[in-house]
Amino acid sequence: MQSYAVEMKGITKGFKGVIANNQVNFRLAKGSIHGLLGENGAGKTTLMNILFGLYQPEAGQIFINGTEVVINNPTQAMNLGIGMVHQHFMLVRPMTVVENIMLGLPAKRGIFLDKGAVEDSLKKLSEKYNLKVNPKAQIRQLSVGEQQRVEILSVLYRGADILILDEPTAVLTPQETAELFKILKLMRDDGKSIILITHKLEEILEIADEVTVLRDGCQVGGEKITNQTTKSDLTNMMVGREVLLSFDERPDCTGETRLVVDNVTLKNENKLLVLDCVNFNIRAGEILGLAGVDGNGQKELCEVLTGLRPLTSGKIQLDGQVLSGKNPSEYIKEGIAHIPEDRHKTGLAMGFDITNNLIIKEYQSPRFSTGGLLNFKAIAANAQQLLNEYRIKASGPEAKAKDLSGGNQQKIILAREISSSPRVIIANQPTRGLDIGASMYVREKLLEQREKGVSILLISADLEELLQISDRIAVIYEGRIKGILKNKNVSIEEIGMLMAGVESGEKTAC
Amino acid sequence: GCGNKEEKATQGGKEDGKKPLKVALILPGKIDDVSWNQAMYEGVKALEKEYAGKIEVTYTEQVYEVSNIEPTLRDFASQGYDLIIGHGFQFMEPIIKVAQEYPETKFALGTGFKTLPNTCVYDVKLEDGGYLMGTLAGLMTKTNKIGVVGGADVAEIYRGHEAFKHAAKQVNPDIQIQELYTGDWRDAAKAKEGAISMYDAGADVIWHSGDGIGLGVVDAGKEKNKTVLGNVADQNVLAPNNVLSGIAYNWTPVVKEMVDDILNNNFTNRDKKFYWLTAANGGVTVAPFHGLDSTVPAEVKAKLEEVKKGLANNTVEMPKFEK
Amino acid sequence: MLNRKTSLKNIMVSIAPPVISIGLAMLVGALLLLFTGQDPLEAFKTLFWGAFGSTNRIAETLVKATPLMIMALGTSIAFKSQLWNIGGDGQFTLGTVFAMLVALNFSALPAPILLPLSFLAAFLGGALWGGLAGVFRAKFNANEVITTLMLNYVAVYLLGWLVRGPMIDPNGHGFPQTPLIQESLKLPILLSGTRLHFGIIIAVFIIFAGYVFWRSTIGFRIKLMGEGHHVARYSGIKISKTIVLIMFISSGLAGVAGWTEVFGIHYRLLDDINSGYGMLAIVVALLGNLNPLGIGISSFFFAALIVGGSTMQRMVGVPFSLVSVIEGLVIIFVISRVVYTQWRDRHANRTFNPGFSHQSTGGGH
Amino acid sequence: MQTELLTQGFLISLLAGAIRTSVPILFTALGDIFTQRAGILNLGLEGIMLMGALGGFVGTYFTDNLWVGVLIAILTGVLFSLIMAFLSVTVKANQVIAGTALTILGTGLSAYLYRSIFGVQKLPPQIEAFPALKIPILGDLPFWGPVFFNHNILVYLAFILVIVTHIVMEKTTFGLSVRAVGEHPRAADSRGINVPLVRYLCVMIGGAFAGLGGAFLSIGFMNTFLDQMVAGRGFIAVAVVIFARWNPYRALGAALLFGGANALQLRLQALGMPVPHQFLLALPYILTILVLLSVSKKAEFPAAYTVPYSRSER
Ligand SMILES: Nc1ncnc2c1ncn2[C@@H]1O[C@H](COP(=O)(O)OP(=O)(O)OP(=O)(O)O)[C@@H](O)[C@H]1O
Ligand SMILES: Nc1ncnc2c1ncn2[C@@H]1O[C@H](COP(=O)(O)OP(=O)(O)OP(=O)(O)O)[C@@H](O)[C@H]1O
Ligand SMILES: [Mg+2]
Ligand SMILES: [Mg+2]
Repeated sequence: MQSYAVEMKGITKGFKGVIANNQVNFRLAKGSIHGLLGENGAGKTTLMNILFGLYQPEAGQIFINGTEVVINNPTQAMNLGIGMVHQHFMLVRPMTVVENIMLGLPAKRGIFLDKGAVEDSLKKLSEKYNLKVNPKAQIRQLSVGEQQRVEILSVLYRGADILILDEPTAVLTPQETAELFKILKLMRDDGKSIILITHKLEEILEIADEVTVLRDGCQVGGEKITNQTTKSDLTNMMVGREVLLSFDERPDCTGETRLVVDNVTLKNENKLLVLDCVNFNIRAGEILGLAGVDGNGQKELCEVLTGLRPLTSGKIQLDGQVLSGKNPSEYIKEGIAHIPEDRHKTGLAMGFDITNNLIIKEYQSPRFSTGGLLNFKAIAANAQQLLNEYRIKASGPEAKAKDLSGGNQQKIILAREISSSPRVIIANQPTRGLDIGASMYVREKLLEQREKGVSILLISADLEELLQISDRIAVIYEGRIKGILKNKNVSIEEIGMLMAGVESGEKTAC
Repeated sequence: GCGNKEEKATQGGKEDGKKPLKVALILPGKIDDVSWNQAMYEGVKALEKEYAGKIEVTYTEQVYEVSNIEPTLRDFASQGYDLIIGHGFQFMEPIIKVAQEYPETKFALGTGFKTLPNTCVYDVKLEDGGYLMGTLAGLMTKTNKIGVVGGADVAEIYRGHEAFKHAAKQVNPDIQIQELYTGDWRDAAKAKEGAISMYDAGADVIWHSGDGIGLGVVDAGKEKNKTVLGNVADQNVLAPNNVLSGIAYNWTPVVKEMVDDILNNNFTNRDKKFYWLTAANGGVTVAPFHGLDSTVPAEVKAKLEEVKKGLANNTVEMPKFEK
Repeated sequence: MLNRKTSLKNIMVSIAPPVISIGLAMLVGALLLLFTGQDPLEAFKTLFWGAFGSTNRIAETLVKATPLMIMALGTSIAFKSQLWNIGGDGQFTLGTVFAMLVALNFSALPAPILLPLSFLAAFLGGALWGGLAGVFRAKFNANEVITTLMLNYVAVYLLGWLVRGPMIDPNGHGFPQTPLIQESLKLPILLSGTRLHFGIIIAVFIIFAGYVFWRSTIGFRIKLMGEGHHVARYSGIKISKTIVLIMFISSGLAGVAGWTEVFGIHYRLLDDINSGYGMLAIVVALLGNLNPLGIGISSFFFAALIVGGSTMQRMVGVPFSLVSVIEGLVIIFVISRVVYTQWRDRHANRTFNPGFSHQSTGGGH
Repeated sequence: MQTELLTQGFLISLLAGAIRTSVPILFTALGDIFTQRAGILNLGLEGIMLMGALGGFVGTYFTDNLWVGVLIAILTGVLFSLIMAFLSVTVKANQVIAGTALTILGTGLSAYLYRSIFGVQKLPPQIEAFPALKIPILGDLPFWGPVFFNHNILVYLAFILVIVTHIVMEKTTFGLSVRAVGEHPRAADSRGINVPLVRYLCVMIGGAFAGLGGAFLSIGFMNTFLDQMVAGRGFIAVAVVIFARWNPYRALGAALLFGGANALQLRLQALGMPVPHQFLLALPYILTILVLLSVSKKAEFPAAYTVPYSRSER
């Protein structure tokens, strides 16, 4: 019989009234890539955190290469050859790449840091698996993709032969994902065993040898050989019901122009041009998709469109009325909803409970307060309703946002923004990190808003998604709109070209 | 238990003074602050020995929270103490208030100006001390630069400093005088740095007006090997080669006077409600020169004696130092 | 329903576990007392009696609790928003100064007008002093821990100068203190023969107001600030403005605390008018879990500790320093109470029942 | 008075004074750099310094050996700071209250122990403090000699420790771990760094330095112990670290600035500057604020500043 790199038996773990893992069995064959699937909150991260020694299970056994072990902390895990790339990166932003790699490692030169040596062996590694990063760069200067490479490098640097990657592709562009998969294959062929968590089934089918599915903290149907399963099998196992994975043709329901972005330029703190006379407008009932490699000005564009950043020049109009120059509260009042990229620092008050997170933008509106006093009945009712409507999985409305799984946190934001009956929705990566069920649900919701005549700017790294629901697709590159295409028989390739900076499509000169 | 303390106490209060006079001393600072509080503490203790059987003394220290004063007074009053001493001007209003509630009890206020039949005020003529030190410093300086260091400037300290400067100018018209306050009673290091700065600037004699900060000044003198004039007690032992002299308080005569007045029942009907600690009644004295005696010229000693006499029979003209 | 829940939770958090902790603190205190040769039982009996032994005692405890309550509530407002305003002392002082300036300079006005006016002045004085630190933080990103701390020292010297110079009592024979306020301005005594003054009623009212405050939209905004400036801005809050506002309110209350102290007890200004209430207020606020009810309770508790402590000092002759040692110990043990709850939670986690997950909301398929 | 201000003698005296005055603050600040870098705000330093001052004095008094005093001061500081470590790391208590409690305790305990050890004496017990140690050649330099090279040995030690602190922070694995723990404890944890241990160590290092700072007052500069003799220097040290933005060299500058302001203020008083002395006394504090305003824009606090870390929380 085949020997397993990892074998977890009857793992059980609970948090404040939530049971995250319930009698989970999990096996990772040596030298294979193993997919781990499950809806948001199914318990994937928890299971892996247990394997990595961050959490202690209440019950269950763990075997590494056939021998039973107890893993009390990451150090022990690493000594056992386990390395983990977390869903939320574990990098110290003000420090350089090398420093991050060296963290926690015993120094070769007594107590003193030996950056030179580390840099060298780092170079070798990055060549071997062609993971390109500048060792001297500060993390905060790196793109998400690069940061991920750093994470992988540091895991490899520690000589891990069992790798856990928690939703690595969630933050990557298609190109980057392709890159990553090449690397993973390299590693597998190198004899390493890899656990890959993702919500994108096609990815599993593309690269994983086997797959395990979790639902509500329980493992469903043992592990499957991927080339003997199909998307719908897996969705069934995950969600326990059919999920339609595509939308039928939609009637064009666009009305007159609503949001006008007119020659908007923005310089950042260091006087660098991050938005270069951006021009576009969105009609009522229209979804404008915005494609582009991460870090080409999407974040800044959102901040400008929601008043979080004063623009350097140009103007923003909503139904003919100029918004630019006003402060965020007025943007909110005018009905511009914002689903920000950064859930943890920006989108949510992590220490607040769900109830209160659902009102952080509207607590002053008559809906939730009268005469300056909060109306807790209404607030609580609102919470209950949205909790059910958006299927947010938590111990209850008093659960603190920080205790929720990534996906459920995103659902709170969606619920809050959409329920504010906006005129415009600025959605930055709204389905990032969401399971298929949830993402489909989000898209339905956005389309529903579209029907209602809401104008939507949808920024997404997932081209499938853009093609699926947007009416037009713009491409941003180095802060400039490279082109805006009607979403009729445009090809991924075409967009890819623009994303790489090649001009074409309907010009937006100024 | 404590529960019935108060009743017992009040009865005690009603009894007449056959049994020893119960004296309570309330100090705003610590009994070892080498200054104001310690001097009073020792003065009273000394009298307790002398009047063994006639008086018995309790004390409490560090009642510096102004808002704690009144309850403290009331505590002792209600326990039937005959004489309650509040050793600082911040006791004035509380004493006036509580004294009205306990007309039987006698109260003494350390510096202040309001009085009632059953209260009195005692104070130190620090200007006497200041004058003596000023004279000495003015005569002893070779650089014609002297200095004086104080903690927080409160009434009697202020008077002392003014008298010091005044006297020095009398004996040495073209003298330069440096003066500074550290703003608190405890930061000896700050005071030392201050004193050093004075010595660096050419001063060769410095007087300090007491408290923990005084120790800093003495230490500075020792380090710079210059002359220091102490305060409150004979501080020569701290730096035998540098502490030339100083003024020493002895509160015993004043406390004695008060106690006697009470025992002979002419405390309340006494017209003059002020008890002064002066050079005259031996309360303010000049500390001996010890090993440094030889360094003091005869005419200086003579002048000093003359000033003492002058102060004793009020022939020394001294302006009224008040803000 | 939620309402009861939250406040109930808060009461629990505020009072239940500390009881054990205080016991432990007393134990250590007892050892120290033995070491000094005092009889711990006698000492602690005196401490308790000193705080609660008679009407007068209880009155005294309430008198001490008055400024603590008001100031701690102010402190809690800043702390909730993660602004570490530790400048209560300075703000207290400036409050007293402003109030006194009004009281002395407009003495022509009738008391019913002048008294509220002085109250407002006190609030303003504190608010401006703390608001200054707020502006420094908002405009210059200057850390408020430092600025408020430094302003404390400055306030001490400022008061020192005022009571010796501009505000000194002209016929006070040069003693460093202001004149007394006129009779009609003294806060009414609630219980004759005691010092219990009207201030306590104001304090209790402010505690109640605080309870409402946290259920107001402004209260919510302030808590949201405490969650980080990113999310606050995202929610439409004007950060700089709110920082200043928070410091303004928080410090204003410190000023009011000063007002009750001066107009209720001292009737004049002099050095050391504020006996380190600022530090105590911080302690009280945090022991009270930054929660009005908790603050009410913990300030009363602390006042008792202080009043009882000084009685113990006088009657049993316990050295003053030992009293503050015991204070320190009590705080340390009380905040260590979390250790028990931590232990309990760990225990709870081991013995949870899988049935839970199905109660989880939403999820429903 | 202007004339005096300009003399070289005055400058020498002022600068030397500035150094003396800044050293106790500098010691404490250097240690606090570790503590704050690890993400902990220790307002208990005031209390720790007092305990250190007492420890140093007692140690010296009973052994007649200043270095034993120094050692005991350091130990006292470490032991006492353990309380802070326990409260902020293990208990995860709010650091502001924990520090406040420690200061209250330290103030009381130092006074209490002093009284129980020495009782009430007519004049306080004293020791022979560290003598001024003139550096051979340098000490004779015309201007700089008396300013820099004629202090007691602890002063030189303080300056050496500035460099040491810098090296440890920037060049060693420990320093790296400390910074990581203060910035992103979870990341540090997942890379196998023992977060609680590092934080304990950093608080204890802070305690050791604060003990030393206290000892400088009682047996370095002064020759006796007085309760509350630290007089707020512990708090100033915290301020110094923050506005030095956790950099030892800037901390040196900041401490000198504060010390200098104090030394200057005293001299201006002595020379009879026609201003109420309270204003001059307030000068160092006002100056600190003003400087803070000018440097703070850049200040970036450790991301996990004052935030307790717990693995199971997220
Ligand atoms: N530290 C924690 N404290 C409290 N609850 C937690 C904690 N970690 C996880 N949970 C709960 O356990 C459940 C599983 O969480 P987990 O993060 O493992 O889900 P997941 O499968 O990773 O979801 P996602 O795909 O969104 O990342 C969720 O309901 C979550 O709320
Ligand atoms: N009955 C209620 N129903 C819903 N929300 C409430 C209720 N009471 C308070 N809140 C809100 O929930 C949050 C927590 O309120 P809580 O009453 O717990 O005050 P608190 O205990 O001081 O806050 P925290 O618990 O965050 O320390 C606050 O934002 C408050 O506005
Ligand atoms: Mg996850
Ligand atoms: Mg609560």
